[in-house]
Amino acid sequence: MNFQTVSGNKGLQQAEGLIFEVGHHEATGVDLPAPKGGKDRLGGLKRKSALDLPGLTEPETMRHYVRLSQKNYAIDLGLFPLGSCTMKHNPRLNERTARMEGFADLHPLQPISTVQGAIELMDQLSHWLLELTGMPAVALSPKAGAHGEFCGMLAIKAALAARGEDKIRTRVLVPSSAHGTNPATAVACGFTVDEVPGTADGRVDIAAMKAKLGPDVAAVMVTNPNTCGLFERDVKTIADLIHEAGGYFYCDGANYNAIVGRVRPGDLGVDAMHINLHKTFSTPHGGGGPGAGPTVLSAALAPYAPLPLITVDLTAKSGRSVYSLAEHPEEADDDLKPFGRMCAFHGQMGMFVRALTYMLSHGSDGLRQVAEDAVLNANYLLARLSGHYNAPFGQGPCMHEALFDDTNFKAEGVETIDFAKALLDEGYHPFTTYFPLVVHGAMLIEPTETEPKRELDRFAKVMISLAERAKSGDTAFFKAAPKLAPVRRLDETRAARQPKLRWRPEAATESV
Amino acid sequence: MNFQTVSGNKGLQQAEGLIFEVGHHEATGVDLPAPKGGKDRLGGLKRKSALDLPGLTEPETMRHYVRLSQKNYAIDLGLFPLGSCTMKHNPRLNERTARMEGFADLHPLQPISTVQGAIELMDQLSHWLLELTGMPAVALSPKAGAHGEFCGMLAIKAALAARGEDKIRTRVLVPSSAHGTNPATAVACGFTVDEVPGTADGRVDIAAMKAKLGPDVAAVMVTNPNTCGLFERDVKTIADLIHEAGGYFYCDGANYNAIVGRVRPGDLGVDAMHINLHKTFSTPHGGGGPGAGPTVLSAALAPYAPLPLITVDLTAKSGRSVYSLAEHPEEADDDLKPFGRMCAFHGQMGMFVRALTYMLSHGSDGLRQVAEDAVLNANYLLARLSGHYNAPFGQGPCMHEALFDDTNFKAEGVETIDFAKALLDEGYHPFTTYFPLVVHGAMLIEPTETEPKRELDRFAKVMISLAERAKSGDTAFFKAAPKLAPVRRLDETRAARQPKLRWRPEAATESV
Amino acid sequence: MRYLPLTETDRSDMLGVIGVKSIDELYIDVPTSAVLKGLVDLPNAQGELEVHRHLQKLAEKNVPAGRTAFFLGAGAYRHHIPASVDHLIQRSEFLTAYTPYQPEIAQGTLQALYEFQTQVSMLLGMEVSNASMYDGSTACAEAAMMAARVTKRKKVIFSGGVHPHYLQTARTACEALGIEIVAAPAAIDDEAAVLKLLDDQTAAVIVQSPNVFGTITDLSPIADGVHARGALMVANFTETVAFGLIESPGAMGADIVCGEGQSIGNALNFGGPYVGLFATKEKYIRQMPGRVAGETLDADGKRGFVLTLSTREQHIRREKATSNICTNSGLCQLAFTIHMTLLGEAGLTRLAQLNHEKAIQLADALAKVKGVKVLTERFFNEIAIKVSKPAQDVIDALAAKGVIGGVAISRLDPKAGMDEVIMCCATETNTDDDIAAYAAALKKVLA
Amino acid sequence: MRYLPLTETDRSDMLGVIGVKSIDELYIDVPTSAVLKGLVDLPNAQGELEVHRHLQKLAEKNVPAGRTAFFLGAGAYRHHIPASVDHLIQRSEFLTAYTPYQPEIAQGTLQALYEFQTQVSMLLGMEVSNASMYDGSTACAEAAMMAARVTKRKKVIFSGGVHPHYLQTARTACEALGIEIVAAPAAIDDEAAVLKLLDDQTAAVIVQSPNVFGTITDLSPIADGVHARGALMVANFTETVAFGLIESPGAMGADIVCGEGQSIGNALNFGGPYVGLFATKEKYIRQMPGRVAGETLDADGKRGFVLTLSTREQHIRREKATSNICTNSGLCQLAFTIHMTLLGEAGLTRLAQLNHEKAIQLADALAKVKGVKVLTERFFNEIAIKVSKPAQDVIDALAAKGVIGGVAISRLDPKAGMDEVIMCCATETNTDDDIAAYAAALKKVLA
Ligand SMILES: Cc1ncc(COP(=O)(O)O)c(C=O)c1O
Ligand SMILES: Cc1ncc(COP(=O)(O)O)c(C=O)c1O
Repeated sequence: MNFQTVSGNKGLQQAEGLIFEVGHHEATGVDLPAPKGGKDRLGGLKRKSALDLPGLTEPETMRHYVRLSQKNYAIDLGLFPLGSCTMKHNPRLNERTARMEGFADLHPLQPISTVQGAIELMDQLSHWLLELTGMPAVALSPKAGAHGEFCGMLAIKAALAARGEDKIRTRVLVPSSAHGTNPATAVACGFTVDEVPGTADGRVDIAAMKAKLGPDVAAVMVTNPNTCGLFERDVKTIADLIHEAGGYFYCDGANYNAIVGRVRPGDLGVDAMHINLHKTFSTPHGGGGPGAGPTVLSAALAPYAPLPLITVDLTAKSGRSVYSLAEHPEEADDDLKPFGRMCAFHGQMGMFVRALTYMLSHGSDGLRQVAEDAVLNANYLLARLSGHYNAPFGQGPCMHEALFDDTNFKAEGVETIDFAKALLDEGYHPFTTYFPLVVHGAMLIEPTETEPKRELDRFAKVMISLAERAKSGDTAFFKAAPKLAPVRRLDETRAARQPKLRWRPEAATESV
Repeated sequence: MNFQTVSGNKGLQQAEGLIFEVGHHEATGVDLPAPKGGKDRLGGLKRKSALDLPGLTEPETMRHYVRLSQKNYAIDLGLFPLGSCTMKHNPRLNERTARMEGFADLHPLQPISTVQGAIELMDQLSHWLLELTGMPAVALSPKAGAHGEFCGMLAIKAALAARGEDKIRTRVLVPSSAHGTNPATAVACGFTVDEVPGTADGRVDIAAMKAKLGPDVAAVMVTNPNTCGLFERDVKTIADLIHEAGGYFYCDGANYNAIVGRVRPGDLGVDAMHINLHKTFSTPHGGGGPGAGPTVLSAALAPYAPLPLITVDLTAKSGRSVYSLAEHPEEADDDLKPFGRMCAFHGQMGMFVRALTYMLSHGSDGLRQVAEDAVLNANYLLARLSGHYNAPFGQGPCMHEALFDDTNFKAEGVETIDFAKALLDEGYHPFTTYFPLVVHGAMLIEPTETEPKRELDRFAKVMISLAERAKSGDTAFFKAAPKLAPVRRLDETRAARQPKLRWRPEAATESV
Repeated sequence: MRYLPLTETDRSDMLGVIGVKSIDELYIDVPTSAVLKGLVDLPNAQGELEVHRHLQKLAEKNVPAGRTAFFLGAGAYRHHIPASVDHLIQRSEFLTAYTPYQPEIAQGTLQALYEFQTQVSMLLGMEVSNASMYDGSTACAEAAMMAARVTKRKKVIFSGGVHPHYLQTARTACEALGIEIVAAPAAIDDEAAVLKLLDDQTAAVIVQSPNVFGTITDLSPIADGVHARGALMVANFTETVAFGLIESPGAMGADIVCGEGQSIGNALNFGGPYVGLFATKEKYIRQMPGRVAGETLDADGKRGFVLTLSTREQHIRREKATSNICTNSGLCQLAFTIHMTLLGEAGLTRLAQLNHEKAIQLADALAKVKGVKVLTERFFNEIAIKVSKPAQDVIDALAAKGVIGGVAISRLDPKAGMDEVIMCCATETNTDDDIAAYAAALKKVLA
Repeated sequence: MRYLPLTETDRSDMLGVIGVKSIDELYIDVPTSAVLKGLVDLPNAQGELEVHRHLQKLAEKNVPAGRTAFFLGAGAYRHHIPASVDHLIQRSEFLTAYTPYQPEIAQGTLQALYEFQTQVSMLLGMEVSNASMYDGSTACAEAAMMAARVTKRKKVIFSGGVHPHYLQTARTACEALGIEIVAAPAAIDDEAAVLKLLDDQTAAVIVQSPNVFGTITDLSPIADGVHARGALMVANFTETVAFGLIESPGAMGADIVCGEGQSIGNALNFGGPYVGLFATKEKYIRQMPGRVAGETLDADGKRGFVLTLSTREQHIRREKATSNICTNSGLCQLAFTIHMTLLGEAGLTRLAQLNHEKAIQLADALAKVKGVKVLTERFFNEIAIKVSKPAQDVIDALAAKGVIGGVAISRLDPKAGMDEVIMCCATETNTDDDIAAYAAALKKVLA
């Protein structure tokens, strides 16, 4: 079945070159009225040279991107068990509500009287987030998880400054299992990072943490449930310790999906936590974003929340609540000292609409069920696969994701990446590979709650058969994978060593 | 690369069973409030047994149909040169306008005052169709091409009845090259069909037609441009002859795309012609419909147009036109004698919106360009392929489609169907096979105007290479095709001999 | 033009390859007198923005159902359609595919068709279903014609509860074929009257339940009478959701079941496109109109689906075909299938219950209004009411108050002699407020 | 619940396989005191219809831009987006994919990214682009920080024409790192003022053109001055469409170009999600923030694309990363790419011309209104006007008349000392009627 076609297609799999190869700089898929052609007012700054941007008519554009799309895997095609990423189903109602004219066709700087529903929506979203997390304040504007971390850490910095300790407290404790954004964020805030080792059972080493506490510690950044898919049993101790030491507790909430509706971070002593709306609350990942990272804040940090702030006047003459936005420090209540602004405008409104739609759909009961089913699915895979893959932190229970590694296959030389690539042929997106870094050859499997048992069983069957195949010594099979994906294994080293980051006429290779 | 996966998937190509195999009768993807549960008023007719209808949650439903969709070819994936079907690009603006609340959320029986825009749209669509075709009247309600034929032939029957000749004139002349719907329609109207042979150059044999004329002839049904992709040179003679003989000229307008904006059927002596909005005016085929077949009528037939009729009162006090619908004979103008009703309500509104959107987008100039580019593309393929495939009616010019056959490959035993199946592997939807019936082993290629030259060139290259391969005697290659499609060649005989038209629990085969 | 990829250079290159000087030479076969010199007198091309505006303006001259208190049914029903349905049917691979003539690259469409046929069969209690008709009314006409073919008889009897548009459609189609249509007088609740019209020339009796007045009827006794005369029992319907709650026509003896599937998956769309459902018994499949998908095997023995039994169809049988239908309601059928898959038995049953409860609530609320009498006793989600003023006037007066209260029977059938009867419908989309608004408005209008 | 596939039977079977009795046992690690006993005090699950209604109600409390005569820009622009863009980005394969960590099954996303990077580079006249930032404002902050890294200096100078939100965002980010931000006073047309603030500690000068007052500036002389001091020239922008008509920042000497890409492919969305564009010179790529796609070969030697240069990024470099950004603006970037592909050079140029002409028309119409002075002389599609009353009051009064006339500078920067200045914008979406309506309303308001 492996013959070369003349067209370059393989049945329904369509070959497609770059737009620079198929397009044309005179072609366009947009018809516009002819300009009238009067004198311009560009002050002589009119462009002098051609851009060389190719265009395509609409039929060609459709075809180009439809063909490309079919080279992608997606949740809608199958299980996407990428640990730490919470690739759950994206309800289509959310796409519809986000496109309502009253949300999508709204400029962020319209007069406040014309955007009352938008601010009310932000207020409702805040209410849901605060009730769910048990926290007193939230900053909605961060644009993704890492931006939420930045927001939370800046709030901490502002609180320290208010105490006059920002120059003193410059060290942030970060467990070795943390996501890369945590240390990167701490540094972006001007802190230094001090790594806290983990225990043999995959949690923060409390003794080690204790030892690292001191008057120069600003905060600890702990992910909970953590990146090994485990709940930090001693989370309250962590909170108590850091508080006693005069620092703050930043919690990375990327894994909030495991506990939403069952456990409130506010009850655990957390001072700041970002929530990835694009994980727990299902706004689509879109091949890399956009996301949204609202950050909840404790009473200690609430006064420093960044601009804009939502204010509600319940006492208006009309009897209806009147919403407004404080966009400058002077517009905020006297007791508030916003540390600044995370971005232009008010945050990811498109994601707010989707997330609120999601929350209302599930409700309090449904969200709790989300957490429970997510945890159940992960533990089910942990149980099904444990005999076949090494679970570095034991048989569980885990939270929303199951962690394995490739130690069982050392002798055969089959590594995590090889399993990942073999899964491509089996029609699966692999688990997260080589993260968290504390586990050598980590395979982090997060099925999420939107997977039926049937799909988990099929995945387990495939995983088990791959383990057996690896054990049988068929290493070559793994190294040659993938064979059935749109391309064979790609040379990432070459890409990094000889970076080609854009198409250039002279560099054009043959259309594939 | 031809190994069996454990999952049944092949890379991105996902295996998927029937909903009856993957679903569950307790599962649902729709949440509804709980019924209150009072006494019913069903008079004891409540359902007694279970339906056994399986359900799926939304994530499973999405996945099921997304997976299935990827087993389809479509215009958006590539050239779809299915002759007689006019598979052109479907602009997405049309999908958007059709979904406007003011059209999609409108009940056909709403008070007329609340649907003024809808009737105005139908009136505008009529105006475009009448101006383009040069005809005085149009019936919008037919639901597809064949339904339009039915409408036109019923109008002819009504006109004959008005002349008292409907019992006498019962014979309809239909060229042998006609589409199957033509004879089927004539018979559905109670006529008998008399086949008119074609000439060696693929047109109606005028002498033969003349010989068949007589006092019992009701009409002639001629497709123009015809199903061989040729313009009926003698179309005016045909019209004159049938009119002189006291019959009517039904023109099958399925191929109107070749002449839209350049030639008006009204100038050719046509009495009735359906227009497939889902061909010429690009409403999407949707895997088999819905279509719309508005039928234009000459002055002779106009009085018999079916209900409902649009009426416009331009004299209203408001100064604005007031639109209404005559839904019963008594509501029609006195000089009109509607022959009846084609269907409930007013026709395919969703298609009307799309077609008008398409017309406005192209405009008079653009529609003419549509015809010219469609004809140019077809002639280009005719020229490119003529040395390699036999063109039974010579080197053209053709209209919007190029006709070939498989006579060149008789010796090698490679037939039209084999070329078709080989094209599947090359990533193309084949041409129309074995139609028109007058050409043995016909291959009818209609590229349409929305194909760029680049795609035609690649297709020609593939076609030529297949011709060479066939000539080289590699018949086995063709007989084994397709190899790269989602399934291998399907046994159609088996399907017809042992019909399995639905899933049944006992008949369930293994999920694939 | 944004949809036309050929450039001027392409065009002249291609003309060169063809060996002609201008496009006009390709139109050489057109009689010169018929070639338009200039452009047709219509506006020229416009951009998306302008066209969008044009359509938007037209759309805004209408009052969308959802912006009113809405109680209109009578053959088209306003149900909530999950967002995922429209998302899926807009996938390029479904939207821009043709009828699955090349089954190896149309398994998506074909498997969905097979699922549809099975769902429809299960729902209607029948053995087989076809792949859809244009809509309910044409399906009904086809049923009449099929019965005539099967029985070789030329008379079809319609009950007085069949939707008048359906009757008119069938009459138009059948009379052209010389099939006589006998229609019982319009009646709220007298489907059994057809038995009195039955004779040995009768090919079929067509009964609608729930009928156009909302009444549901036990078809079994009628079917027995019909079968005793060697005729076929045809059951028609317009509201598919009903079968989530009431007995299937198949279970009550129908030989052919036809009706409208719009309720499931398809928006109101001012009357079209909709999807006709058509189901029958296995023994009649060779007389069944329309396309049908069937299961088969591929060259490797793997299951696959194809269009089959095409020897019934126009493209093979031409003048001997069972129907002239070609393009049917593909995408609407897909929407039906997807929505039905989302519902499943559990969802459909609940949806039906909710509809029924809303209708009871509506009936009770309207019954309390002075000048209103509820005429329908056994119903699913539609009721006929008699009002104390001419129905059409009442409907218009209600519309002015933002209530679309139903349709006057006189609009559907001016000769029914029911000038004070309104058909109303309630679905899951109606709120308590809607119902209260209707009752209040009606009270004012009838005062 | 419609999104949760596990049935009760599944759940108990699975608990059995796991070997626990209840779900609670799986939460064993949570301190008991922190486990909620009951449900959080929020409403329970609702069906699609109810949720849709809830959101619809909120949406209707807003006045959509398209329902007004709309002249607001200042960092977000209302352009017409072809319907095909939204259709394509909603394809499951794009919408529901993650960041392309497994390149072999993400070639669709990756090739589109590579196309995007090339388009952005061409458009801005730069050598390379990254795969997008959150938005223009954060891109600008990242540019400041990158310049500090490249030059190892700790001062960044902003011109008085940079969007105040951008300045505030950059200030917040930079000050945390100890990078000093020096901002020239707000000025309609004085970007060159930055040269006076320049010193040898300066890492970068950030100039916006077109600036927040609409003024376009020749960057070349500024760039020369900046380079002479060993600092980097950063060019910022908020309206991508401008580059269809005006000289690219790259051609005028910019080292880093950052800005907002929303204009192309992305709706207003009340401020987000948008897409930050970020381009620089090849020699700085190792200091560039954010993801980047690159070309490579597969095991068969076939071209393919991967994310590359990840040693700059947080997931590899952690505390040494060039930025903490992880999730960026994938789908917005895709919308940009598709819209830009539809436009091509021909479409973009024409679009830009139209915008410019509309802005001239607006400027001329408003200039005729008594009490109005047009302040911006060289502009693309935005102008600052001075009015004879407080700007915010004027804006509010216009809104009451159905005209969204722009934004008061005082709203963006209360301390700018420009309380009577309004920023207005015209695009291809504005009709002649809109412009006339604005002028007429303004006349009344200022009377
Ligand atoms: C544990 C953890 N923290 C932080 C992040 C960063 O979130 P984002 O990608 O939204 O910036 C992620 C997401 O990848 C994560 O998994
Ligand atoms: C020549 C011709 N006539 C009639 C028809 C019937 O049109 P429809 O499929 O819309 O009923 C077709 C379409 O296939 C056709 O090609």
